Amino acid sequence: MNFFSLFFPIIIYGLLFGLNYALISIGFTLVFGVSKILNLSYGALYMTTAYMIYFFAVMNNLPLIISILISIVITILIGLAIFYTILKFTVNPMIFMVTMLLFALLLQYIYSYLFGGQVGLIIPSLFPNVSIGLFGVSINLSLLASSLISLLLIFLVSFWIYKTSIGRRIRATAEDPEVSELLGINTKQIIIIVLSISILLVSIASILLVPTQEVTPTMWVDPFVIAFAVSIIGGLGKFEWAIPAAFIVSFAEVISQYLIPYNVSDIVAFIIVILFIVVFPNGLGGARIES
Amino acid sequence: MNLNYFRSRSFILSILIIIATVIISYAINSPYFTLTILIADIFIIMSIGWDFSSGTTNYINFGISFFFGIGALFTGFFFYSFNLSIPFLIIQAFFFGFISGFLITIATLRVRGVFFTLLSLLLPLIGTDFILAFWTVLKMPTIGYYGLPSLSNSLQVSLIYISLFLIIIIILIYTLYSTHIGLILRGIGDDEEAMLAQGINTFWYKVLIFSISMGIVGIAGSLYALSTTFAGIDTFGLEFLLFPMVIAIFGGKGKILGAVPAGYVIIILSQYLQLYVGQFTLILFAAFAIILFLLFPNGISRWFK
Amino acid sequence: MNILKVIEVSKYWGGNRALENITFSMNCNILGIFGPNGAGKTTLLNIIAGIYSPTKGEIYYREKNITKLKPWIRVQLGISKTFQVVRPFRTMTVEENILLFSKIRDNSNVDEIIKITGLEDFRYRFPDQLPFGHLKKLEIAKVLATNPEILLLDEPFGGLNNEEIKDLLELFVKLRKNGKRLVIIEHRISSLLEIAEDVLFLDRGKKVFEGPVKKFLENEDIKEYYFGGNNNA
Amino acid sequence: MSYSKNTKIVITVVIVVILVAAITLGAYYMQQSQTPTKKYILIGMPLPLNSPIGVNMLDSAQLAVNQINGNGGVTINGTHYYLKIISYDTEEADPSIPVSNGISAMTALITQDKVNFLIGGYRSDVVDAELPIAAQYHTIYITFGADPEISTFVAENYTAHKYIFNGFVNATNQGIQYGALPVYMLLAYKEGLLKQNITNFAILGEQAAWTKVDIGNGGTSSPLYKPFEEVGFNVTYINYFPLSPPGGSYDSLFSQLADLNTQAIYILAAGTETPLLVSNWDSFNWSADKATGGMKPILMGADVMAEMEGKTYDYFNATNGGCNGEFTFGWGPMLPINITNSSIPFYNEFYSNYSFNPIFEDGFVYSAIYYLTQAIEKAQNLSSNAVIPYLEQTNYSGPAGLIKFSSSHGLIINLKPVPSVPAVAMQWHKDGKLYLVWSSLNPLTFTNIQLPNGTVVPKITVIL
Repeated sequence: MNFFSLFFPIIIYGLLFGLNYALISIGFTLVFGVSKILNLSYGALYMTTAYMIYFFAVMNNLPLIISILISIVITILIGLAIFYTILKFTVNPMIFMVTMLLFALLLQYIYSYLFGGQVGLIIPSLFPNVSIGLFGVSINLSLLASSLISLLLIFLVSFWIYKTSIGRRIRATAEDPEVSELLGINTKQIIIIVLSISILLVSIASILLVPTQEVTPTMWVDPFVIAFAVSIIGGLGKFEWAIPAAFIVSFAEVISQYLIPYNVSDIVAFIIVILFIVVFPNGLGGARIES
Repeated sequence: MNLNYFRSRSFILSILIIIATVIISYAINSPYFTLTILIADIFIIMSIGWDFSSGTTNYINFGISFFFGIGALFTGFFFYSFNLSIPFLIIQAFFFGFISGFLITIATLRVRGVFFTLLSLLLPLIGTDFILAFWTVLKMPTIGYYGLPSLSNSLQVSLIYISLFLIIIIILIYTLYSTHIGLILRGIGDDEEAMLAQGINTFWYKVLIFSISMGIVGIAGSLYALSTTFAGIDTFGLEFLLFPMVIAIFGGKGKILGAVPAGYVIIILSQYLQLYVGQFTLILFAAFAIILFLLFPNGISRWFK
Repeated sequence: MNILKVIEVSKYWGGNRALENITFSMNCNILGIFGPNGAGKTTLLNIIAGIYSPTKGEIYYREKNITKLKPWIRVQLGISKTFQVVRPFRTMTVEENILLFSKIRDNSNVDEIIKITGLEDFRYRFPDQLPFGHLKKLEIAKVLATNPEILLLDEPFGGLNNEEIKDLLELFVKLRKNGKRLVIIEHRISSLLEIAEDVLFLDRGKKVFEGPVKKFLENEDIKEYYFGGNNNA
Repeated sequence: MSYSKNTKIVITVVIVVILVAAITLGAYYMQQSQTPTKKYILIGMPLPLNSPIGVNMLDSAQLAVNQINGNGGVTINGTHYYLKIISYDTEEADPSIPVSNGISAMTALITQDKVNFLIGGYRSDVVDAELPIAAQYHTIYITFGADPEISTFVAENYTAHKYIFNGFVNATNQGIQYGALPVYMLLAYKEGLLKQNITNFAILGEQAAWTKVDIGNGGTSSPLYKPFEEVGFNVTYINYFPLSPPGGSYDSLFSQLADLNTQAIYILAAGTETPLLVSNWDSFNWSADKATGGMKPILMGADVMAEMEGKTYDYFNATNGGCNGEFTFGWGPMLPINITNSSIPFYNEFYSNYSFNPIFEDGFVYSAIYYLTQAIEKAQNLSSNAVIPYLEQTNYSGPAGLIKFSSSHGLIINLKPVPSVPAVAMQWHKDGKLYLVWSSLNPLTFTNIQLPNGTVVPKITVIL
């Protein structure tokens, strides 16, 4: 296995998977950056969109576009419903986090009960599940499309945050909620808007990435670990730090896949996270997280 | 060393309940009931371990199924490599639970509470991948060790051993609670900031109690492996986080011994529901846990102070 | 040798100047720090105790620079502070509140502390069952448990009636006799004048006066400030 | 938002009442269905019912039970007994599900439902945890784990563990049969009978006990490496495939194999992860790596999910048609082939009842019901101790082949003169159907092989 012949695959797959990891993680980092809420049911919403598309497009064979739109709306409603039910009863961060995780587990058990256990279901894709050859490397069209869309979404979200009036209010809330409240910003409303956008982003990630994978009741774990790892490495500060962090994880995984005989690619994300915590506890984004 | 802990109502009541369940299981003489009580005891040990650290210090530890897995897998590893006898297997489980708890809390407790929780949730998810990657190096026959020695070939005798372990652990925690360290732990749960400002560096105390807690959870893992004669990646499953945490909260967060009655109620309900409604039990359980956390964040059992 | 030296300490909170290069040294037993609300008294105390770090300036305790030390290390050296708003441990009895801090600087005698602070008959009660005056005494008892050399007391008389204030003054005199040194912040000057040896007067973050009580009473602008205008002594 | 004290108490009481009512109702219902007028022999079946594998095994057992009950059931000392299956979902197909589920299932079946015999088990670690329980309660347990440990468990302590029988081919003698297919396929290609030439071979296995016997620690040290090398293959890559690969796609793994100019990939997987692997194999652009003139490698091997074409689960659309061209390998009449004269009737009956083809274990489960009933009839007694001697003398020619037990209750497999339990290979064609391609009954002939360009080669015989 000479290294030169692997040069292109590592670069291309590193970039491809990196952008897809960024797509999965932006929503998570955005919500925490603004509201310090750790959306532990984030992975479950990713799974919900997939099951909704399966229910509408495959079981009731509605046209794909319509099922996608319905699924996005349903996922946002479920996401906000979870958020509101918890908020109605408690503001204690511990109970908040535990209950969000419980909702993720509840959704897992419900889907496992309704759609049958560990059998991988397939949902239709917007893009053909075919690969083209480029620089001697096979690139799957739908993965390529999703990484380009991810790039587009990153620009859209940064434009929205940094160039629009609502963006300023979001940054103010993230900076200091109390002060922004005094300046007349309705921080509660801002948090709802940011939460809805983050659920929309995770739904889009699910729509683009799940068709090349399988829909199972435990599929929420992998995107959740990625979003977690990338956000911690990014420092949970400004959301755009999640992008370099995503590339660090994807390149490390691909390189370890090629060079290390054992299947270590799964643990790579975690090892990097621990390294970042010990070496630069504030992560790339510099959000002061020193206790 | 004030001894009024040992005279407190909750201590006596818990010991009586544990002994009662053993006697009832003799009376009913249905192996399924005995197995249920045995599983309940293991989960109670875990929720005591969880509550002792997360309950008192409010640092939520989502990673206990990782340490449960460590206890179970090291039991398997030491049995396969060194053929240790059962007492040593359990002692090593406490030891490795303690060490891994120590190392991980040192690395993560420096960061803010919310990150401690965040990272602790990653542990079990990564523990599974770690085993899947290095199972051949760890000389595992399959993705886990099977054919482990069982505590005893009769279920009833195994239940007695495990109940004894549960009582020993309760006594261990109560002795610790009645020492100066116990006072500091309660202080951390009460107002850690005031302690830091007025002279006590709480960091090492937190590391100590998390290590002890994870040692206790390690013991539960080892007992689980020795009762099912198998130690594999299933011990990292989220069920081994969900059940102990709900038992601890249902029993009253921070009131360690609330877990004893709560544990028996919850495990008996779920094991028997499992017979009739099968998989639906988990949905019922998750829904029950959500209602519990939202309506009664500090648990329901009033009689345990 | 001055027990405590503060050299050119300033503290800026994002634009607002809480303290402006304060320098003073303490070599008496009881130092009173006076000044209107918002003068920076509590900020100065917290900087000495290590809760806040100064924007610039240094603090010496027994000629040792302690500016960078964490609060709990300063307590181990002998500087302990009470909270302005009492923060007892509600899940513990009075005795346990004191016991908690009794092992930091060689075990202090809990019974003696309880006797000195007059909390005998509340020993096994919980803080919620204590009258406010006794909560203030518990705050002091907790600090005494760390066996400190210097006690930093933040408005110990706040919210007390005259009867309770008299009790505390007797307690402070007893502590001085036992060799403790006290730094007391108060904006009700009259009660402290009887026992304070030296005075530090702050106004809007700046040092206005430093010196013995006698000179403080004769000082013109202090008199004008306090006794000329509204006499709220 | 705090609720007053008494509303909290009321809510708890309501929750507890509902739960208790649910249990008592359930218990009453269970009690009702158990004391019917007829006399029943209860067969407990702990199975992974949350996956098509378990559902298939239950269906084949039910088929045998219905047939036996159809012609009168079993008469013991003059009284008529009918067979009745009580199944229990251990969810064991998913490796992350706790083993304690299997143990609870066994204990419940034996002590709550009072079953007379046990048939079932799939995942090797769950089965190994269940064996001591069956032995402890002296109940016969015919299991279908592929792990050789099952017969060592019996051999170690025969008097205590004699209740355990392994009704399926264990991993070691599976290995012998697995080697057969690629060797004969190589001969077919070497003779130029099939266009594509294969010498570079990659072997990917899931992580389980039965694959560890073949793949070991991976790389040149693994047990399968030397035999394939000796026969003339060049094993380019041999390792376990990751469950969650980088970027959630196997493309990076396949680009590694393409770079090694791999011409055939041999999978060993019984779990539920292969559909993703196979659809990635199909969507991957194998000719991208010009340097090695990349050609799409043949995909073959023991892939349990690839054997299912049916109502509850259809592999073809689970891989978006990706499995076209994949050879899958197994036992038992997964397609109509007369291994014994009862194979084709079993296949037809199974297909007409459940409208999908049986998988590799179904022939064995179906036979198990039959030879267990024969043993009961010979013993004229329902106690396991009485039935065991007769069960040991089983010599049953079932749809999957001739079933005989060794002294340690493992399945005796003999290859000469004719394989007692022949292996079978099938290929997925473009039309979404599974076609029989090869069987170890006559290993030198291949039938209806579809080449990558779509043409079907009806019959080829390799001349040695």
